[in-house]
Amino acid sequence: TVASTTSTQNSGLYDQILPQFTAQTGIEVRVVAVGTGQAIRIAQNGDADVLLVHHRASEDAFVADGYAKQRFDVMYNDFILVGPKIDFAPKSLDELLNYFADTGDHIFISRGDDSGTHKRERELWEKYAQTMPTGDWYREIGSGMGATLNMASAVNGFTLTDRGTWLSFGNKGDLGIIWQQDRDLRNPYGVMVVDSDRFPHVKSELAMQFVQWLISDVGQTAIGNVRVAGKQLFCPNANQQSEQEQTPDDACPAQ
Amino acid sequence: MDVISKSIQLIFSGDHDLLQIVLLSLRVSFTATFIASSLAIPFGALLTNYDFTGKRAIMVVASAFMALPPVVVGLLVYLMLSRSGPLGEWGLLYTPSAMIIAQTMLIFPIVLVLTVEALKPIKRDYSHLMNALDVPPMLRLRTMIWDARFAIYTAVLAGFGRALAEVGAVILVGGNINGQTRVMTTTIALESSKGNLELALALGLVLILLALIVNAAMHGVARIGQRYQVTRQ
Amino acid sequence: MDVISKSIQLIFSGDHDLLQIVLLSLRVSFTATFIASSLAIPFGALLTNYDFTGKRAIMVVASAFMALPPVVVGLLVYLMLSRSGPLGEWGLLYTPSAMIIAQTMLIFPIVLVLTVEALKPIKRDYSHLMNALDVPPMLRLRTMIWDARFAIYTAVLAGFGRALAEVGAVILVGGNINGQTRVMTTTIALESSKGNLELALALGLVLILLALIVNAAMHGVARIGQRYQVTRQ
Amino acid sequence: MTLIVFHKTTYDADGQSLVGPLNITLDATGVTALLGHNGAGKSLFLQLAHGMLRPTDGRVEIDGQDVRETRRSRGFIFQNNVLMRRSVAQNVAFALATSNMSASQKSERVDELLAMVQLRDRADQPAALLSGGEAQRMALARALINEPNVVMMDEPTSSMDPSATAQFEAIVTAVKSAGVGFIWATHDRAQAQRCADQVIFMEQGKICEDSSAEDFFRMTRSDAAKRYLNGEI
Amino acid sequence: MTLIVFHKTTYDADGQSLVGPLNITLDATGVTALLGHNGAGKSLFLQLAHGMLRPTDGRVEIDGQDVRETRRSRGFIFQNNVLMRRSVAQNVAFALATSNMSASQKSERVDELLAMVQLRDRADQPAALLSGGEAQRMALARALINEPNVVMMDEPTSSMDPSATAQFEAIVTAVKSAGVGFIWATHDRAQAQRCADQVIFMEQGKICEDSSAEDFFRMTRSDAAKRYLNGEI
Ligand SMILES: Nc1ncnc2c1ncn2[C@@H]1O[C@H](COP(=O)(O)OP(=O)(O)OP(=O)(O)O)[C@@H](O)[C@H]1O
Ligand SMILES: Nc1ncnc2c1ncn2[C@@H]1O[C@H](COP(=O)(O)OP(=O)(O)OP(=O)(O)O)[C@@H](O)[C@H]1O
Ligand SMILES: [Mg+2]
Ligand SMILES: [Mg+2]
Repeated sequence: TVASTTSTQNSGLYDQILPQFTAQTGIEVRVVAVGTGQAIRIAQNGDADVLLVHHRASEDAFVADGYAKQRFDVMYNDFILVGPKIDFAPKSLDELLNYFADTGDHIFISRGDDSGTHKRERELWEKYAQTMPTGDWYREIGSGMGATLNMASAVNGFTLTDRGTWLSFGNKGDLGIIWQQDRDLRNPYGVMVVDSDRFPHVKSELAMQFVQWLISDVGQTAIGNVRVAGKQLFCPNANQQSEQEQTPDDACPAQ
Repeated sequence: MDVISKSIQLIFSGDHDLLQIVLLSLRVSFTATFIASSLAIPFGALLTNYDFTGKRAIMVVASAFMALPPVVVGLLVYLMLSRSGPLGEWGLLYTPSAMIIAQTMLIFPIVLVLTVEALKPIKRDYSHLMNALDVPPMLRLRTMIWDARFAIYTAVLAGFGRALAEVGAVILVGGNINGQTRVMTTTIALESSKGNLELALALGLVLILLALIVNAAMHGVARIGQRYQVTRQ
Repeated sequence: MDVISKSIQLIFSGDHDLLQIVLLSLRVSFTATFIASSLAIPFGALLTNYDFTGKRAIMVVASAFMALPPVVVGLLVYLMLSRSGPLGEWGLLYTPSAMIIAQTMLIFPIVLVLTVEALKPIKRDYSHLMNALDVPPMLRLRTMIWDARFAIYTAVLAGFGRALAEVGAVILVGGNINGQTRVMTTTIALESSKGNLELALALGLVLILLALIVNAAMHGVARIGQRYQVTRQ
Repeated sequence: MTLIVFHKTTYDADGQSLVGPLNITLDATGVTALLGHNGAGKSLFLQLAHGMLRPTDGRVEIDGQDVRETRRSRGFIFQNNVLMRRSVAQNVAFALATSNMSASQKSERVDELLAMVQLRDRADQPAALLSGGEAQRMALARALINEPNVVMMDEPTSSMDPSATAQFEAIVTAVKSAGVGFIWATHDRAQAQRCADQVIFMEQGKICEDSSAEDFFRMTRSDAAKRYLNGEI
Repeated sequence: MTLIVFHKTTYDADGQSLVGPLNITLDATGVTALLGHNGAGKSLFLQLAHGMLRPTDGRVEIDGQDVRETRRSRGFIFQNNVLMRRSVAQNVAFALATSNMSASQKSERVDELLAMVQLRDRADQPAALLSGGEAQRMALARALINEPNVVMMDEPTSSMDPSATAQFEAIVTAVKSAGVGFIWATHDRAQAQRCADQVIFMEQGKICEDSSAEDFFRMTRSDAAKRYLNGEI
């Protein structure tokens, strides 16, 4: 059993790579896609064998607390800022966010659910606007990525989303990408095998096999080949030394 | 247990946010139950009293609609009220009104079907007298509803329970916006998705306590005037 | 409309995945309804027939529990069945069995409350005869349940509708695992979160169609033997 | 003179002819006793003549108007008393619901009639608790309260004690002299002899005899009626 | 000889004493007529004597045993007939539910009793459709099918035609000679004179007279009974 965030499932990642894995190894993988917090909690309860999420701090804490022996990089994609067309042409993310905060004319929808995406959004506000936004234009909705995009589409609002969910999202309405390919918008996923010393029933061997496959060349290629509407969703990065070394310019996915 | 102490703590914290959420939950579910009942009870009485072709079909459809998933109702209302939808101009999406509309649609079939069932015994007992006195339709419906009110309470409570418990519809059309459309169930869903399972459970406990109070009050009300609902041999 | 044609297409596509999902939905909800009814109907008959202190309290609690949110039930069952929970060793989490357990808990109070209501008229009519004949308890319950079965059908259908429609509990304890615990409602929720609103609605239409078939069948069954349920003056 | 005319009137159920075809004209003035064996169709006949039962075929007219249109101007006492789940006074008052009296006039009139049938001190009790004879007295009050011009009575004194019966007969005689007609099914031959001006005798859904009371008891024509009066089968 | 003993037996409702306190011993052998005004408490008395009604205070014994323990050995005919929502045959057969006859024996016995009350050709009809007198005949079959040793009958012939009444009386007389006792509430003084060996007269919940039929009708002692027999109030 893999506990994972909804974003990976919504983007169709598993539908495309799991059949390959199962065909090669005969191992069946069951994915439970839930919010980041819940996914971690499920894994902490020993109800999953593998945890695949995208919030580095939580992941490191998971390892530090002894729930997993090791964390592996698997892939990354990036966050993007989507919304309706506006007259304003920002030169930087800093400028854009401050424009939102200053005018208060544009609805910005925050997931408000402590998910990886939400945490990243908060970090951005803190970094550029030095404070968390308040006011009617800033809506904290406490929902998943899909629901957030549905709301943005319904009210012509702006929101931060991961590219995978965005590409496979079917209700875009008037929304388009407003800002992308920013160093600050990188979204790395990590994978961990739940420690079988802690939960003897965890199928750690099979789980390890799965993780090994994911970071193997075959798996990485499979991940790199995941496509929605002809576009690549995820960039495999298991073999890179450190993500910091990557630059926005060799941005992947390619547009 | 941890959950219980947490819920007690929650209740007595007098937390302003929690209070607001609780009040909105009650307001939305009460209003939806009120509207759905105001429509479904008279309609159910009509169905009970008049036979026509297609009546059976209506009953089958209504009872099938008890299985209407909240998410589907939510989607329907969303598409209606969304900017590009037919009623988009009203600007109701992501307001408590939208939540009320969705819940009303959701529980209408439930209250309807259960009202029809609740009225059957009274029809059995009363229809001959009504026929003999040639009671005009409106009075007939009113009389039957009034004298079967103790059975109808259950129909209304079932509808209210469904409204208070559901999350799929309100989250879609309300959006779970902090301070605006956040209700008990959406908060529970949110906390559980954050992995705060104990907090979610504690909120669930608070919700059930709320339902308990409402139900106890209704049962209390139902005692009044029940002395005429006796039988003897 | 787009949605309707899409749903028709879905139905006639004979898609294997869809079929599997539909069958699992039916299996889980049927089984949960069956178990909940098997417990709630006799228990409801007991409650109808015997007066004891605390009975009113039980009824109030049961009717409040109609407002139990699926998410809360799901959480409870999750914590029970989780590996770190008391029943973790059974390994039932993320299996259809877990979904059945959660739905059973969810609809038990509904079937119970509605059964008690359904039995009231028959108690009115029969209790004196039962007392005169000193009918033993088991036979008394059986007789009343049997002769009120047409009213009890409605209680069961309401429970079934709730089970078929809910998503919060099954998604928590089933996990919406593709090919294993994915049911209609979780698929609808998934598609709607992917923004495939039309597909979600079409699936909703399929679900309602399913409910329609089940309800029509039940109403058909309910016609059998109804000729003795007449009255005259 | 009030004429009730049956035009090819029949009442069938389950393809069985229970009453008719009837093609007769009755004078509803005075007291008409309706005699006949159990199951002869007396109750059905009374309901057809009153207008509360819709004939399967044909029609019934009173003074040129369809009886179904003019039901409110007639009273009815059921063989199986219909007791609303209300107080005795409210049961009687319900027959006034369609009148345009003021509330105080209504309650005065109810009081008056309850006094007449000696139930004034029971006015606030639940009607369901009355004894058999008391309930029949209440039924008389209900049948007369609207100042009907014809009253159909289906064995109205079957549960009354001798003195209540005597009073009942006295009331009927008094009301009759005010011009009200009665059609009165009874199995009490002596009662018919005491009170009736005319007699109708039914057998197997048909009218066998229709004559003045004097003639009927002096020289019964049909064999069926003769056997009935002799207590034969 | 079968003795029914009332020990300080009372029946109250709403703080009102309706029957008793009774402190008498009755001989249930033969036919005991129970006479009294409407509302005197005859029906309640019969139910207490049978055991189906639990006294508010005191107890009733038959041959040294509490009547509530031995109900199955007695029959009962209700003043307001209880018609189960079943066929005529099933209604009668239900009284055999606790007997340990074989199914074929049971159906034979039902057949026999339906023949006795001339309802054999109605066996498969819904009991609810029977006419008043037919239903009372069915009630006799139900009361006798279990071969009771005492039968309480509450105005069992009130809706019967003269010939059915005559047959009823003949059946009772025949069964009585087989040693079965009857306590029989009736308002038909002639019937009591024809059939009764003993008479009990009730007034306001108390037994006023308890004597042989001969004595009662020849030299009525209490004023109340005298007035009753004279048709006075
Ligand atoms: N809806 C019905 N379907 C079938 N049979 C019916 C229906 N209604 C009445 N009957 C039958 O029709 C016959 C006439 O019924 P009705 O009640 O008119 O008799 P009645 O003359 O009033 O008898 P009683 O003196 O016993 O009251 C009865 O045998 C009864 O069983
Ligand atoms: N549960 C009750 N609560 C209050 N009053 C009751 C109750 N049951 C019976 N009564 C009253 O008790 C009195 C006696 O009732 P009961 O039925 O025994 O009279 P009865 O002698 O059988 O009269 P009838 O000849 O009219 O059948 C009646 O006045 C009735 O209204
Ligand atoms: Mg009749
Ligand atoms: Mg009585």
